[in-house]
Amino acid sequence: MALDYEPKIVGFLCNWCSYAGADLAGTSRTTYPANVRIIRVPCSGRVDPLFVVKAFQLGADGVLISGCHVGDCHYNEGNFHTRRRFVLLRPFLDYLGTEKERFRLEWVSASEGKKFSQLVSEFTETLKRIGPRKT
Amino acid sequence: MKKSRYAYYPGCTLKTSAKEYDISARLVCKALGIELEELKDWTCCGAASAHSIDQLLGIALPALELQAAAKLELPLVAACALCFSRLKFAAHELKEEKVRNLIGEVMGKEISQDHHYEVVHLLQLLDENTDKMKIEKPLHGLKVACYYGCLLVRPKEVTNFDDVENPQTMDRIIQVLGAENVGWDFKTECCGGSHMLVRPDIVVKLSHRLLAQAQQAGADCLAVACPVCHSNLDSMQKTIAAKYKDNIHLPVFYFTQLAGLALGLPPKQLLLDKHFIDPLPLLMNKGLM
Amino acid sequence: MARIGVFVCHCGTNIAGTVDVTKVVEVIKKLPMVVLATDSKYTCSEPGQASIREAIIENNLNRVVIASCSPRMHEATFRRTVASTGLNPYLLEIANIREQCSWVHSDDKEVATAKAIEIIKMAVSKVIRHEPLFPTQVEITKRALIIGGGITGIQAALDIANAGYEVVVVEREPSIGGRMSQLDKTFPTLDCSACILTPKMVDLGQHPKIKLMTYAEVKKVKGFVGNFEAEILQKARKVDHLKCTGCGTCWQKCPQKILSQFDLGLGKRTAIYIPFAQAVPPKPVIDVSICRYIKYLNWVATGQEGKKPPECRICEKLCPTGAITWDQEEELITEKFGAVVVATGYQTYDHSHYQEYGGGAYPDVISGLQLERLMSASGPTGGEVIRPSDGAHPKTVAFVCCVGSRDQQKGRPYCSKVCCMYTAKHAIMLREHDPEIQCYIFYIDVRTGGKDFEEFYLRAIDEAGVIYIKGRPSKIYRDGKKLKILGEDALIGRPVEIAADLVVLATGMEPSIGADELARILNASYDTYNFMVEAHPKLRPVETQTDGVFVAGACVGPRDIPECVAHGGAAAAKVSALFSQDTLTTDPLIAVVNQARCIGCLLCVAICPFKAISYEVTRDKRLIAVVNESLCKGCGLCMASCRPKAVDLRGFTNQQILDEVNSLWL
Amino acid sequence: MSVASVITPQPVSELRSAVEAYSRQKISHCYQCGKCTAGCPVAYAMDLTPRRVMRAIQLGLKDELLASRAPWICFFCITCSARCPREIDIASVMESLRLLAISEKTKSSVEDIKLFHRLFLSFVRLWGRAYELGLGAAYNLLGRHPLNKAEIIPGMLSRGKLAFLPHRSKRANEIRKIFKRIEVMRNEKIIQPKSEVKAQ
Repeated sequence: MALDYEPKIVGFLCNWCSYAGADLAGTSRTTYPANVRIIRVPCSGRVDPLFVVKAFQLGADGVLISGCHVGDCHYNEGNFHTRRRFVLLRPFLDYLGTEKERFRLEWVSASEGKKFSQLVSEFTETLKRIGPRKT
Repeated sequence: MKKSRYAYYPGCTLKTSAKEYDISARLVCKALGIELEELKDWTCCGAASAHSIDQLLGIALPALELQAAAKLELPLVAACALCFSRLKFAAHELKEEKVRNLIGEVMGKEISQDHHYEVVHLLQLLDENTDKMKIEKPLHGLKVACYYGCLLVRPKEVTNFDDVENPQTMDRIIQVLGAENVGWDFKTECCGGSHMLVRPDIVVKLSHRLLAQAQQAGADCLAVACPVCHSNLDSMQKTIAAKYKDNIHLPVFYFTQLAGLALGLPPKQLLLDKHFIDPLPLLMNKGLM
Repeated sequence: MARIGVFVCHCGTNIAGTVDVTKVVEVIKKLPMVVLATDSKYTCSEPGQASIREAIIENNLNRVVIASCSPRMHEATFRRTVASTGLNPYLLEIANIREQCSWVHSDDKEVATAKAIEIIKMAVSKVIRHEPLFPTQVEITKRALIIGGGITGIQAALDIANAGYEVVVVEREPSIGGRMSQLDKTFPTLDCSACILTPKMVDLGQHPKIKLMTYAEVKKVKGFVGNFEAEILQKARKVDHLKCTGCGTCWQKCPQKILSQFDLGLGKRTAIYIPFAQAVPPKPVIDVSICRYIKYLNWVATGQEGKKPPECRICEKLCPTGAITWDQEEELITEKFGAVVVATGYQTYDHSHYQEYGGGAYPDVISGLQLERLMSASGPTGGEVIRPSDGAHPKTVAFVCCVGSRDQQKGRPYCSKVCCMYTAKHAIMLREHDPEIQCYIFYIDVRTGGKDFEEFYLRAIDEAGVIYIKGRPSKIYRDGKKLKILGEDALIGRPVEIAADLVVLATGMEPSIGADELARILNASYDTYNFMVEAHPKLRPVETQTDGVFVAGACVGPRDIPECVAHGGAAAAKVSALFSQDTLTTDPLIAVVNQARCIGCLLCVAICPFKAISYEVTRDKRLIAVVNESLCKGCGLCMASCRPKAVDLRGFTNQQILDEVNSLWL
Repeated sequence: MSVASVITPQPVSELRSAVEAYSRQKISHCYQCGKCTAGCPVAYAMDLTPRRVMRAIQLGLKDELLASRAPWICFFCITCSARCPREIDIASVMESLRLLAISEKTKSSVEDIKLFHRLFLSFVRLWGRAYELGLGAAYNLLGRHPLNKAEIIPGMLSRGKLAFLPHRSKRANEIRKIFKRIEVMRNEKIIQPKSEVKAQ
């Protein structure tokens, strides 16, 4: 694979936990690969599987959905629905010929800036290892 | 689901020190039209030694009898509370595959999992059949302290018998017999159990507590459902009274003997003369004989 | 046609130090519909904002993108800036190129710059579809509903009323006062409970701003913060409280007696009664379940079967004001409220579940609350502590702590918090009643976390000579006139046996019966023991997840009097703050239903955590979902579940999010 | 245990895990309220009360426990388990300590109780049923308790409550096989005490 291959990750982050966590990564000046593009949504439960599929169709190398830890949802139960919904999505991605590793659902709280940067670095690494998507 | 036929496991003591329990149980069941089929060549359940020093033996011995009953496709009724407890424990353990395999190996034969072993105690059997009881000689005026002991009620999740602290099964029967069941607080406190031989001092202390409490509660006799309890409370009673220098004198009946009396069976047959504390005077002055 | 202005912030060197701002501006300029792209040193500074204002007006921009710090930082600020030019504040989008770009990619300018450009592209593609949004204003009904008239509810009611707002207090018993009115004295100060409580009860009863509804229950609550509507059931008192003067003739003369719940079965009350002497209101109700005349009326109604009850009517004959009204029936009253405070408190654990302690069958094994009644001067024995069984004066009293607390087996694993202290209190007070009384207290741990608590506990040992025995008893049994307690002294490691004249079980706290049902009525959450659940255990202790519904006191968890008073006050402060506004501004970033598309599957109704979606039937007889704008919090759960994509979220529409994704490959 | 000795708590101990495996109980659940001891009818005769036994397991005091009289004084009335507020089956814990003591062959101050159990079983092994008179005699003889319970023997005999000769079940040989197999399985280490029946 090309050494200069830079995967493109679309990240849907919930406004209350993960987006704030990503901000914290910034305020605490931790650096992580610039491969993720963050889209702010009120709740991880807002993310329609359609968005994910669309992103992959357009050529995203990875998609990340991140919300509050289960139980901490700002809207009480939003992330429960997220979890259920994307368990169902995975097999469908298989069917579309997208490797499981390219899709991740993670819980990052507003205080876990470090966790977020590690998450991105690690996800980027994985995607680099798998290499570009064969289309 | 009332049944009229049961596999019967008397247990060792009912053939020796608790003859009267065995005999009276059979007579009463006969009178109620309940058929007891004694397990052929039954062997000891191991209580209370097997499970104390050898876990496998503690399950294997009763398991033998469970299987025998299962072969007859009959629910198994036990008379002795210790046997009842061991059979219940074994049935409980055998629900687990791991256990079934081990015990299977010990017994040298496969133990199929589809048996659910139904084990009941004589008390439950009679309680279920009180409606069939034709009371010829109601035991009016007899004040009975029903003593259940430990192993019928505990542990609830295994024996699933009745309330652990304040059971009612025997009390119900006693009331049907026309006697008065006195309320007391030691229905399920221990009598000293199998320590009769190794620590008689303990048996004396605990049984005394029971007898004293029963007497205080106004009972003029006790009813029991276990040969060990009986021998502790009956055969040791003189020793106890002597040691504590109080005039405890409480005949101890097997509940089956009282049932027999009320059903009008001849006292002689019920072997009331086998007791250390002679119950006849009591029955006489209550006008029950 | 969108006319977009993009303003890139340097944030000093915070952004410009890493991101090549000039290059960014060059690229963004070329984007379609972008009529202006420029940069400034500090966009958030007054000059920075001024230049944005001018630019908007000069180029009559109708969309604005500001590339700067996180929207969580300055979105509100910049909305105001935009609004000040007359442009709708919701036509703004923030591109976060500081926290999520310059600060995390300081190691690679080129990459950072490239990323910044993409982030801004996303914002631009999103802002195009922004629409003018208008927050709606809802009126607030400045009227508070307090459920529960115990010390917590009383405190909350008085505080809100004194802030100048109307209050309705609903209490299901015939009098307010709650548990505290049953207590004799309070720890650790030993001041008389009634002496500090009754003045507050009277204040409440007479407060011009407070409407008191006793003998009533809340049956239904609908609506939302600022606009609740509650159905309250006023039970039939059979007494006209407008006429009644509370003279007391009726309950002194009523011939029908029954054990008094207020005295926990230790005393009697009549069929027409006030629960206790200092009751508020000081006016009686008729207990229709035992009243002789009511029985007679029922007898007549049911075809005169069985024995004829006496046609008593003594109360009616004696009442000087003719206040007895036999035909008074229960009625359902509907009232409007802006906020609700739940203060339903607790009840004590029923120790009859402890068969090993006699299962409630021994008259001389009583609960701590029963002892309070025995010690109370206004109690059934006039403050004389005697054995319920034979009226003898107990000399040896044993206390058992943690009855219905710290007991998994009994389904009550939590610590009830107050028992250690009230038991110490009881021991001290018993000594004061009779110096010859010797108290033994069986405990597992003595917990004295509170002001002057530890000192109080030591006082019980030093002054009242209490013997504390570490160990939970296993059995209590009758032995002659005595009660024997079997325990262990865990400190010496030996079994102990105590022969007592009276045993007091320190029963724990559990939520009042019906707490769970009330929570459901209010759409508030409750835990496995039916305690109410706070919005946040530390930071939002008196709020619930439902706006406008507050919780206070022991209905949330075991609490002592000072805590209940504090929480009552806290809830009152929250309510007053709410009422200090005339209207509520609702965030317009919420769900909207496209009625043409909705197929009425109502999945959204089921999924909405805030019960904000209901349904209605259109003229053409179709079921369609309808969003209640005041309840919707804009989480977006409904859209993700909506198959026909009929429901959408303002400010985060499906199309906008897809456009953001798209822009990454343009 | 020797009162004077200083103990070193062992948060993790083989003993503890063995007991937990045998009894399927979580020892850490015990919060030392003492209700077990309070209700135990024989606690007064124990060197370690049930609560202290639980504590000793928590601290991993193996030697004290295996030498202790308590597990042998316990006759499995199960009152402790029935009333434990933390729902621990203490009776099973006691039982596992007996089994451990046996498998570890440790001597305790109550060898005669073990003797009783062994004798009881050896008669069962022999005849397939218990043999009260023989048991009594043998126990008093070997345990050196001459005339123990002698007062009731005559009464028992006169009432025909003691059989002179043991009753032999026709299935005694089946029993004997079972005893044998267990021995074999133990010797061939097919079953380790610690991984025995109750072990999960």
